[in-house]
Amino acid sequence: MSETLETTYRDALRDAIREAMRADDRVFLMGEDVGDYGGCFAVSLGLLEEFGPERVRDTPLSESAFVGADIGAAIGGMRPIVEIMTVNFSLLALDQIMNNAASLLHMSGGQFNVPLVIRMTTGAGRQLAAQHSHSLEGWYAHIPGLRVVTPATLEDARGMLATALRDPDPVLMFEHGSLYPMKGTLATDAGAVDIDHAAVRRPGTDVSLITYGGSLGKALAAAALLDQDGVSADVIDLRTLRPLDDTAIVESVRRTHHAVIVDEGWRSGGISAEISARIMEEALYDLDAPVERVCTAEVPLPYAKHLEEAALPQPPGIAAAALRTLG
Amino acid sequence: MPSLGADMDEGTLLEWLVKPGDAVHKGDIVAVVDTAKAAVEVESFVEGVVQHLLVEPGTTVPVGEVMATFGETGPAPGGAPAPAVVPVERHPAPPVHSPLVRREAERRGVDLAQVVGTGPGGTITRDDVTRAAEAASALPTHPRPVARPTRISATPYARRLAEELGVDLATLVRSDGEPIRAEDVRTAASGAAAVPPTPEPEVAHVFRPDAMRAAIAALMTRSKREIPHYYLATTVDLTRALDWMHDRNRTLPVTERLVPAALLLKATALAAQANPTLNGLWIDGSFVPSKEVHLGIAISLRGGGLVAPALHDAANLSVADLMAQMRDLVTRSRNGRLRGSELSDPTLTVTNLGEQGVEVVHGVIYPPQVALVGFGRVVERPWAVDGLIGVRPVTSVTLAGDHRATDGFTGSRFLAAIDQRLQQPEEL
Amino acid sequence: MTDHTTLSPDEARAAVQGAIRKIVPDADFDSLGDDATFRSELELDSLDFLTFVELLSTAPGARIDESDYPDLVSMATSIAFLTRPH
Amino acid sequence: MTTKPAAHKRRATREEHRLGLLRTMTTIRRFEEACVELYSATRIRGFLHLYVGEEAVATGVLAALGPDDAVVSTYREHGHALARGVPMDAVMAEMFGKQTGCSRGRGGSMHLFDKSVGLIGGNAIVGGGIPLAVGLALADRMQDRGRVTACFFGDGAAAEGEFHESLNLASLWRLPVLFCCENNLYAMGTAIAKEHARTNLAARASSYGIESAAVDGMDVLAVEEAAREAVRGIRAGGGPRFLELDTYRFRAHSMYDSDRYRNKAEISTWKERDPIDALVTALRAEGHLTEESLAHLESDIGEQIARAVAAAEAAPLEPVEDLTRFVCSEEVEA
Repeated sequence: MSETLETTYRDALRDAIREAMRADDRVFLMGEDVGDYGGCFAVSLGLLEEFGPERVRDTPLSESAFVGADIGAAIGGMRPIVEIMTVNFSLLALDQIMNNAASLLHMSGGQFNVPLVIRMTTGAGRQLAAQHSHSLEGWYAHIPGLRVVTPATLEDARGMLATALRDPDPVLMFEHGSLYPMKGTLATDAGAVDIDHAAVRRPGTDVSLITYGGSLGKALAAAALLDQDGVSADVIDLRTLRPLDDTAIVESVRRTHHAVIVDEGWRSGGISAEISARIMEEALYDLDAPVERVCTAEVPLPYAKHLEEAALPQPPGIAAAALRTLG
Repeated sequence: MPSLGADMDEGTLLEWLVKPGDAVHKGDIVAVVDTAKAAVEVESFVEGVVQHLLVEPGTTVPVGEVMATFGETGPAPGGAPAPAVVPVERHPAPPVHSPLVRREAERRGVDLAQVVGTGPGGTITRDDVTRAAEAASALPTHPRPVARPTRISATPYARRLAEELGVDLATLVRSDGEPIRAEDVRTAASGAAAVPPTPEPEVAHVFRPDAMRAAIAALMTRSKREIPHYYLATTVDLTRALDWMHDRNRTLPVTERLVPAALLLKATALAAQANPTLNGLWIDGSFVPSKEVHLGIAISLRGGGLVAPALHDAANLSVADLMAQMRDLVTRSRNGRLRGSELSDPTLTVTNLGEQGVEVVHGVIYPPQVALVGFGRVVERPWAVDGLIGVRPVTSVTLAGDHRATDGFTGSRFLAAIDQRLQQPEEL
Repeated sequence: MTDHTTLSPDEARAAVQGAIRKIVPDADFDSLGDDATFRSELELDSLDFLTFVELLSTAPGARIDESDYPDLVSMATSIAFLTRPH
Repeated sequence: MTTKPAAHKRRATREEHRLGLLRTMTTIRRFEEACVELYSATRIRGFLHLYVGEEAVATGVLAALGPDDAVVSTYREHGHALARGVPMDAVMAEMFGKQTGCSRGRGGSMHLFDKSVGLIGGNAIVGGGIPLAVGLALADRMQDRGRVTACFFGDGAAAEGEFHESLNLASLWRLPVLFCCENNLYAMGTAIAKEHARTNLAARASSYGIESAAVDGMDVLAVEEAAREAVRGIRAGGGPRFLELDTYRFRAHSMYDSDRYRNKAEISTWKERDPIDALVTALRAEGHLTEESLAHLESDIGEQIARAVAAAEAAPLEPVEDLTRFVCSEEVEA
């Protein structure tokens, strides 16, 4: 057995970046306040000191320009890691992400791939109000040409980056803001993990709770509540929203015949709708109840704590939805 | 007519800027065309002299149509005009019908290929479809298809399961309007002996009272709707049987003692074996006899509801074994741990409502079985034997028979056989 | 019937309640009353009754024959039977 | 094409070089005229934006680049592609949406790509290519390559945020980018005076600390000279340079455009400054071009275009089964 160490999600991310930069000169980190400040969420703390300003680049507040520049740098032979402070700011770079990063390979008939990793903080739950609480990973998962990953565990925080950097095409990594302080143990030799498959985080037989990212913990809490009612929940961590691991989703539904999708994104047109549709397409005859979705209320996220909590998926609501599917 | 945009199919000539005899150079503007988006100047791609202008201003022509001809010199009257533009590849466009028209045509059984359109550009309108449908109905036609039965509301998994377990969903429609769920199907499979199921391990069947009520309702409704029942009854003297049983029980520990039901069941199984036309299933309009007698035992569940799992091959069990298996079956029924085969195998069901005090039971057959045997309460009655009247323990035995499968004669022979067996308890 | 130590009324009541509860877990003895007939009030069938007898037989000193069954129809009669010197 | 720099060859004489520029500009002009005709005949579809009138810009700037340099362009990029040396057959086949097209039929007129000559696209989002060029330059800097990236965009793009963000970033990091603003006075149908508070675009670039110049974009020699000077400065490590190339498109914005926002007199005035005519006149005056050699040049180009059209017509279509190729890379990097 390998040794383990006490760490946090934040430190695991930093270790992953450090390891990647040590291993490959082409890898560099770029974004707003990644250098002197140490990263808005302190992920890159100390990296400037180790790698210097050429490879840990503070940028102007120009999301479109620096994301576009990283796309260019990727085409030019580098392996950039871009940090976009929060998902809402990524909207300022949406043109570059969608029209260039996602499209160039196809548009050029296969000539220009974009080996780029864009990291950003996503999600609500910290009373940051309407402009800093989005969960737009489902939006990005709409776009062909991108891979969208959502590390929800320490292993994934530590291991997804290395695999993403090996991907010849753009990978968007969404880190839920509530996870950074998450503590736990990790093998000292933890490293690259696959970014193709979903994971069963808790096996069960009665109902599938399908989720990812910051909602995984809530789904597991809901599973514990359901356990008290004698209901056994199968908790699926999607891990990658594009491409979706249809097989894992369908296999779970075939086991349980009841499905609840938990997504911090909004319900209308969200990734939850996509997952639900795929269940209809591939496992309809295994469903013994309509699929339930537990999503964020259709409001811009409010500041007040009680309102924000009411707007977001919570374990009791998830458990209630699971019980509804069971009739 | 040149194409001036990817979505341009036709254009309207606004004016000619040249006339026959004019010399035209490549790139000269020769006409102005309205593309529906804007008035656009049309340039010539050829050098030459205008011979014929073929399109009048104000006319709308499709892209690719020749609008004018050019020659080396002036117009040559009667000469064959040469096309002025590069011929445009035009495939005959497949007729485009609106979704409304297509749906209407489908609904009315109209073949759109046979309909002449009166809409813009010859498109088919809904009125065209209506007219075509009316014209067709004026002719002798095939009978209209029979209306489809009302759709049954069931979950997809319940549908699949119903197919696998051979359960007719129509019998399970719930009175509360909720869709039929997998559990309802399993419950029904437990009540209705259906086609042989796939082998199944012992599984937990959580019987929900409301679902079970609905399942029973559906099944019994189906029975009364489909099965022409006939009813027979006889009274059987149980003196010998009970004496024999008490004698036997006296020497045995409680766990091995018999109850009267064991004797009644055994007698019934043996009688059924001797009267095979009552033991089996009515499938697709004919009777399919069963070699073994799998006695369905109606067991009431605490909290309501009823299941009738099979006591397999009851005729070949010793009374002691039958007793033991019956106890096991009842216990497992009430714990919800029946095997799939037990839920689906019965070939003849026995109801023993007498246990709850009633004297006579007129039962309802479990489709697709063809008979149901009922035992009433054991009561003491004055009874004449060999010319003397005594008080004897008796029970009323009834038979509900499916008149499609058997007649009363068979039924009465069967009841007589039960009586006979109970008079020779040591043979049971 | 061998002479064994008989049960006290409380012990007998506890034994009967324990046995019945194994068959009818939600039996409510308070509302049932000591004179209520088990078989009709608790919907015991012959097999349940056999189980009841079987459970009571395991109580100390209780050997119950078929002929004793009529003595076990209610709480009152059962207690009387079980506390009676054998 | 002829202007793909070839330093290893015998250095062309001044006359030969100028004749080469003429050939390039004329090729672009005739190619696009053929495209108009093919579009009218529905052989070419989608949007078609023509460069007619602006040929001196692409021709002059690209004459100043080396073979390893990179080019990022716009949706009006036939001229850049041809001047950079993308084979005409591949460009024409792309217009036809054929498998032999330089983007395998997936790009069309607006998205011509050719890795072999460093053309990183035809970008159809106004201003969208500018950050990309900055990034290419960043990669070159970080890997100590002496490459220059030429980035073309129009006056319309100068109003986009990406323009300002990118100029700031390139200047801040002293990156080797040659910003080439093709100022043809109209952002589609909106005149420059109606879209820019200050119409002196070179001055605007200067405000970011970028050395800038405004050049007559109708004079290919002036363009080339300015570009050479700028490229020299960039290669010397002086950071980005900015050229405002004043030019004019003789035709409408795109095929469907009725050109109602410009008056004919304005167009005629600019046509008098036709860059091809100007160079022809100069070469004739110097005695380097005769009627015969010009006719020969024209027929040469005409034949080349005819061959390209025939090849495009005959070329296979990309199989529909390959529709979803190139969404993700087919080979994962070792």
